[in-house]
Amino acid sequence: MTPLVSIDGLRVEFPAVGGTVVAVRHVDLEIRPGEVLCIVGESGSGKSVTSLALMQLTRFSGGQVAGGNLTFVCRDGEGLDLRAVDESRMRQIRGNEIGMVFQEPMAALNPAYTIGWQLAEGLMTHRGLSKREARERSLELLNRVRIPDPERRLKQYPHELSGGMCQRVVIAMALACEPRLLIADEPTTALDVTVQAEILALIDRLRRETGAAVLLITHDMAVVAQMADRVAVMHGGELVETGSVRQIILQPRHAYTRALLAAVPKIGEMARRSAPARMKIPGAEDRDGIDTPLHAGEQRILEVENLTKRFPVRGGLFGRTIANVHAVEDVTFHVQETETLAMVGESGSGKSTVGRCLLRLDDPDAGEIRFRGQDLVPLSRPAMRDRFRDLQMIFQDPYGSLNPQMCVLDQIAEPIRNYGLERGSALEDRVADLLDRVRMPRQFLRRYPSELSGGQRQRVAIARALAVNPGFIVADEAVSSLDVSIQAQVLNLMMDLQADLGLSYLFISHDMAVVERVAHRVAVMFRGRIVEIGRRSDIFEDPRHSYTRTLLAAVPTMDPADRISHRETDARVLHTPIHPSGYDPGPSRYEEVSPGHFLLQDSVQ
Amino acid sequence: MAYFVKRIVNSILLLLLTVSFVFLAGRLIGDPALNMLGPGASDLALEKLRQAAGLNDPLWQQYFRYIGNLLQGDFGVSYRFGFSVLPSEDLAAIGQPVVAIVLERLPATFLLAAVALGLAVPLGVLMGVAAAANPRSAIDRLVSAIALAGVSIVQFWLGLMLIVLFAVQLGWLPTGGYGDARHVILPALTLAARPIGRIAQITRSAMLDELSKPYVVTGRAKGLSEGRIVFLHALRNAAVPIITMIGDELSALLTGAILVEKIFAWPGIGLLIIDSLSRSDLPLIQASIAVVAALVVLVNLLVDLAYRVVNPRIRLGQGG
Amino acid sequence: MTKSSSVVGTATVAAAAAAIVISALAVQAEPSRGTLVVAVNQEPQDLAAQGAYKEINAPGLRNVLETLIAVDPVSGEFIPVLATAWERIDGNTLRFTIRDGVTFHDGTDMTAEAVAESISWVWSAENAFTIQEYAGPGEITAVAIDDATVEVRSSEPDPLLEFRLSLNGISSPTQLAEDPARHFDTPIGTGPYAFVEWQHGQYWSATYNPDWWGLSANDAYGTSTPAFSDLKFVFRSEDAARVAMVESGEAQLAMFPSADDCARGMDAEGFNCVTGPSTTYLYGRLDHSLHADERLADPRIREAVFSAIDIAGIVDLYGMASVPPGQLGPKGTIGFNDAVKPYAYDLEHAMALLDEARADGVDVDGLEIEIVGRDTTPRIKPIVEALGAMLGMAGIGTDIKVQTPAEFNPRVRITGYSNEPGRQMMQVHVKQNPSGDYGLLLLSNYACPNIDDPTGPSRSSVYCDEAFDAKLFEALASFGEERGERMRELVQYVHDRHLIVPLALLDRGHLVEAGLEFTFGTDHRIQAVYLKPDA
Amino acid sequence: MPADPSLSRVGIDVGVGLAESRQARFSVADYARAVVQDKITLLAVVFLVFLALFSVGAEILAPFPPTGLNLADRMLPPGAIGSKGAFYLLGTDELGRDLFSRLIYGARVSVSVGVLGAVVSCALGVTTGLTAGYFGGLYEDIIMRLVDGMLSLPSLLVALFVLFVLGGGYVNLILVFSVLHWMVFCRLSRGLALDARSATYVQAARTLGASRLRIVFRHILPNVMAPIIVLFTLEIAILILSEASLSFLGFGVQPPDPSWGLMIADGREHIRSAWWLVTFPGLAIFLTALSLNLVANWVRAVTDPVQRWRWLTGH
Repeated sequence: MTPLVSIDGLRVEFPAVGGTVVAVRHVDLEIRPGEVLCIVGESGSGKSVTSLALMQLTRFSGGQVAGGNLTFVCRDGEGLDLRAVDESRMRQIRGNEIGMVFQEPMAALNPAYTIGWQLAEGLMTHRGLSKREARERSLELLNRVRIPDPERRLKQYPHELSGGMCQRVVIAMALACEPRLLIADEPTTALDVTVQAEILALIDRLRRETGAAVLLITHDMAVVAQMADRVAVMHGGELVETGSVRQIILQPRHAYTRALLAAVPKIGEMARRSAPARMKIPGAEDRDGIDTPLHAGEQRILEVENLTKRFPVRGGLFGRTIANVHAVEDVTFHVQETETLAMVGESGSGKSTVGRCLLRLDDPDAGEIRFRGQDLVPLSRPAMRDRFRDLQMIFQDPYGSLNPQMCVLDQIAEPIRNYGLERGSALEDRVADLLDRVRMPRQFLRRYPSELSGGQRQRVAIARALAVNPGFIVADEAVSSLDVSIQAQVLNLMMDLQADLGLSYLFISHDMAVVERVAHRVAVMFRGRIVEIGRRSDIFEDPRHSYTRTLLAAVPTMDPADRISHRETDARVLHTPIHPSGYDPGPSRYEEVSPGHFLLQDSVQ
Repeated sequence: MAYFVKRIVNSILLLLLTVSFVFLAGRLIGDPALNMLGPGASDLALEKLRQAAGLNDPLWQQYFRYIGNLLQGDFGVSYRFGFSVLPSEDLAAIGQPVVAIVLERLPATFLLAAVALGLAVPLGVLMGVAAAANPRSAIDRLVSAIALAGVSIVQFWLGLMLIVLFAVQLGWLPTGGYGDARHVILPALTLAARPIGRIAQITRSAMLDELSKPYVVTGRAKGLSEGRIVFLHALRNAAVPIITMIGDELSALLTGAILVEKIFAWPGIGLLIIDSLSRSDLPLIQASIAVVAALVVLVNLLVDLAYRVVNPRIRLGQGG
Repeated sequence: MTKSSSVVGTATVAAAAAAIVISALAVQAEPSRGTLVVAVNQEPQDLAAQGAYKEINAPGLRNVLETLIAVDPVSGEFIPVLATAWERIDGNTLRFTIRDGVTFHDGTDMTAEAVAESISWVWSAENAFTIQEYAGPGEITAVAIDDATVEVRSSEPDPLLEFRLSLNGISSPTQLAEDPARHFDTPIGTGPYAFVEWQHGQYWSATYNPDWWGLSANDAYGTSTPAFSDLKFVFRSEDAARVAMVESGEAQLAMFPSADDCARGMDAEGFNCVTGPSTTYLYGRLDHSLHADERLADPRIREAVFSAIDIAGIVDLYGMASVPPGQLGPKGTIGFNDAVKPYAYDLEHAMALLDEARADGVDVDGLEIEIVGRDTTPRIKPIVEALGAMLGMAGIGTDIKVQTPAEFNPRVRITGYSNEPGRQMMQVHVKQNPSGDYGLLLLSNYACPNIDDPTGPSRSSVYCDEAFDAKLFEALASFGEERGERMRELVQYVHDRHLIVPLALLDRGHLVEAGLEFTFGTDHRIQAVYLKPDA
Repeated sequence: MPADPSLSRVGIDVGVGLAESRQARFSVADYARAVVQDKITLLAVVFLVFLALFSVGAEILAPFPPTGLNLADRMLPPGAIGSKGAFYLLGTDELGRDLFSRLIYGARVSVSVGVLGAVVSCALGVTTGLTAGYFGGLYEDIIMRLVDGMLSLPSLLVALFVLFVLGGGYVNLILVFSVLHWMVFCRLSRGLALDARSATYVQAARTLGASRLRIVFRHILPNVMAPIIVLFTLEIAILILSEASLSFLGFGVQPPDPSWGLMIADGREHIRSAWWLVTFPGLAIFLTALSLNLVANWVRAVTDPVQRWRWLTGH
């Protein structure tokens, strides 16, 4: 079979401060008709640039295809050298013969125009359809990507749709002219895991229906395992390995591929283990006494009772509160000493708000937060400041949580100075000690955040949180923006610190696989409530709540045999937890299904 | 809607405050009657003017009377005819109502502002778009240079130079005054220089911003032409900052007209303000400042309204 | 004419054509030219008959409103206008014979009653019009004695009554009766041009009056019959704008160009600059003893200050001016003193005087004389700056200011400067002295002002001298040669006391389109009948 | 971590790479090199440096005194030799004063009005804006109501009126400018503080025990300096232009202080016979405003992550 696309010796260059940077070099790839080729790699590996080069889109961002051949076989069977065709011919190919789907579905749509307008636009450009024909075809397309209520959607603006819905629209747009190749660049990275499963299944289904080839770009090995026919692994702008999906997943040849696979936590690995366990990182040194993570203590360090947080929605003639977002609704849990309680749920489930309420970054509307026996809710700002010496937080975004204008020394010294704990050389010594603890070289003291990688930044953030010797740390999606290899290292560090310092964690995460690794106990949140809470084994091996089950089922597995194809592809309309003001949703009532394993009684929902 | 009710109430309060400020501050500059009549005036004349204008009453009485009249649309009468002339105690019978004087001048200023803006908006937007679509090209450099010159130039200086060049040396256009279309050209050009520059600058930067957004890549990936992407997609989204800027510039035009009207003897409200200041004609000063302030406030309101038309997010009442 | 004139020309022709059509019905002498456009330096405050005296108030108003008698621009004599003859009955009374067959622009006849009514109204103390600044010692009233005679009386003997009656225009009494407010912006007179409209901020205009009495009278004033079909007085406060209008052919006449522009006009092809002396003086008035810093009463310091001023330099700087004859009236004014010479510029003398005062313990170095001008005065800024620099060279400290009328005016009046004790101020003013007599001038500039009754004409004087005042009031009541003698003495008296330094006698200039001949007197009024187009 | 940090600055590899590029820090040397590479900005900077030098050292650098009288040398054209052999680079004015020297002294007046006005309004606006944005509540409400109100007034007109009442002059001018321009800084910094309030590093600072004022001035302020500097630079230019306009109308700086606007106003009546009197002060204002705008543009470009790479790479 002749390949649809042949890439041969691709080299892409970008101008940079001191000359040019080669973003991609020596890349040879081919895509055959109807197949799914996955390019997998971590950020900066050049995987996106490769696809942009194929579309001849790099030129718009200053990049230049400096070498190699890009051949694409058109619908009429003619093999085109894409580097040689002019821009107007290229426009006939883009959107018509090659469709493209992007990472941020919301941003990929023009916020100023309706969905219908944007769908029709491509059709009218390439197919010369009339307005009415284009509308009919748009409707058909929306039906095809399983968007509920498509008539209405046509008149809606992107911001009125959810992210998953937007991605379906983008896919519909990409497929509008029945392209022979669909490029999907991290199409599900920005989406919740359950939505990710739907979208991936949809892409797979559409591929089968239309016969289009798919070039799927992702960083997620599990996605690869479920979607790909063939896989190309990229690293540092170069292709390190290509092969069939079975070969790459089961018998990776290149060391980088192997490392990548090892760093991915695989759900189910922890079955029948009572305590958390470190990740195994090939090539990295193993620490002594590693596999003795702590068992949870008896003392309760934190008790949260009936926590409720609502955010007002204003509107009407005088800007009164007309409704409330019930972000956190009657949540009760506790954390024991030296224990990790993981709080899982999808975006909007309220898990982060719980964390923020604990530190009073948001003020709860009701409930009690007893920390070492003292209720934090009524505390004044200065009194709360005192509590921060024992209660710290690690934030999700390592790029945002460090003050860009402060060097590492000042970052870590900030709390020490604020509480007047040390000064002068003693302060510097203490900071240096902390740096040692998070395994960062001391020469980093004078560096600024921009000179650090994501993982290094998160280490600094951890060191900073440790500076006041807290007993409890809220880790809000602390590793989710890191590449998998880095994520594994940081997770191990956190577990080591827990063991060494006797820390308790509230570990907030959306990633079930990571949670399975680190948690003693797990609380599952859905629409503001904890729907199920229990020991890790209870949740992962005996999930009782339907949502917990959906969540677990949506997690892609690393088994190439477990293809996505059989999944449900219809979009579910998410009900946002917005209720008119005055609405009382009632208390959460639980049933204890086994000791310590509580299940929300659904009647409440 | 609620937002607009609030805005309008705020605006009215603001105008009331402004008028009060002007009224009270106006009293700081000494005896209004003397200011009007000049040092040569006899005390009898001064006294008559004070009587007729109610200047002998306690200040608070004058203030409340003024505000009361003002709420009925009566800004008082200009001292202009009142001063040489007081056959009766009734100033209103002689003086010209200042509202009439101000309204008489408005069309000229509107005409000037409209022509200047009509020149500046399309030109500025086109220049900015051309520059943003071809970053760092010769076109970009040229546009940036023109825009920078426009915002850096001293308006009245430009006016003087234009008069010398086009009216005197070349004799193509009249030196000033109000008349046929040819009279508008030089003052409008003078007035438009800065808005052209500012609109070009803001358009360029807003367009650069928009053109680097993912939906533009989507558009390109859809195979749309650059023209369509630039004008239909990006420009529509860049419209909000551009409209803000246009609103700002329109307000600035209304006050910038003071200098331009003076230099070109353009009988608009700006010239009226300068005249009334130099004559210390307080009622006229108060009325013209109030009217210009009201116009500027109105422009701001309209700009706000325009946002909502352009940006569907704000239209749904989520912004603000 | 420059290139752009063609379009203006077309418009003018069109307007002229229209005017011809209108006036063709009652032709006597058709105007040969179209619209005369005059660029004037400021918009009138009003166009009322009482304001006809002020050239600055209403340039061109005398084309519409006429006076009983006028000053001939060439001879300086009184000439008949609406009065064909007049005689003095006594010190208080003048009797005028009214011209027959004159009608106002509203069609009503100019009867003796109409004239009397108009005069009484304008000069009524009750009305308190600004013309009161030229009012004499008594109140002026007028009565019609018969159909052709009007008698004007002053309640006190008034040697200058003729002069005063050359100041006010005669306007339609019908208008005064029916719509007095319109009196101020819609003049209805008897002149060769009838008022048309006043576009505020732009211009006011008038159109040829085919019924003007002067067309048939053999003693009509002026050097020509009205040659223009319409008049348009365009307001341009910017000097450069007025000049540019003449240069580009938009206007035929521009008032008061700068000296530079006038000089250029002499060489230019399309236009000329016509200049001539005026009765307008630039002068400095130095605070004396009244509410002033006591050092200023020291005659040595006063003389030093005046000696430090290079009057010729100021004149040169002002341009279009001449060195004034040491006093505030031109030669020929009653009371003019030939013996009085301009204060001599002598820097060494000034410094010597200061040293002398210093030696006597006067704190000369602590002086800081405030030199202040009003920003409405033309070219005031370089003048005060130059004065400051000149005094500075003599070692006298100065502080120069150009103030708005709002700041400046109160400081000029007795009530204002009594609030500034210890003041050291030299006010720089421009003022006209059109009366041909020193009386008003001495009274308003040197007589002691009374703070309790600041209504007197001397309310802006800074000088108080009982002896002087006594002599002045004697002089004011005298007539004839005796009057002149007394005035001359007083002029010398104030000169020796270094109270006011005349800085320049201004020439006034006009840019005039080539081919247009313009005759004007010291009053510089722009009247179409003094314009002769030779085309 | 991206394989190549400079690539991520390009912002091509979406996600982590872009986030990182937004914080990429440039050394002083990078900026210096960028200035030198950008010839036009370099020229602007050199011009401003000279301007500052002249303003400060006018007494030493100006060949003649700015005031005084020299009637022998009136209205000499540029390059003329005066009666006593003095050389007048840019000619003389109607009092025979050297135009070049007056321009130098005028720079002191015009530039210092602009700079001082901008400094005072910036200090006022940034303090109120940052605290309003971060503290929120009633305080913010009051401040922002005031700001919105004052911003919707025609500022030139209000300035004109206030100066008409107070009288012109150097100090009054600066006062009026400060009162009428602080809102611009306030609105900007309040917006920046609002953004920063939800920024993670500020939330982090809270949990690290920093006081509210420390958060505002130690954490937020350094991170929002770039747009403030840009606005500050632009405001200087705007104030210099406003000063010229007001002085031209007679409501600004009073004689004998030689401000540039006043010099244009003075020279206006000689515009035809002595073109240099109007042309040079006008050019001086133009070039100063131009340079400030250029520098502001440059600062904006190099501190904006999206524009920066273009600017610095010269692409």
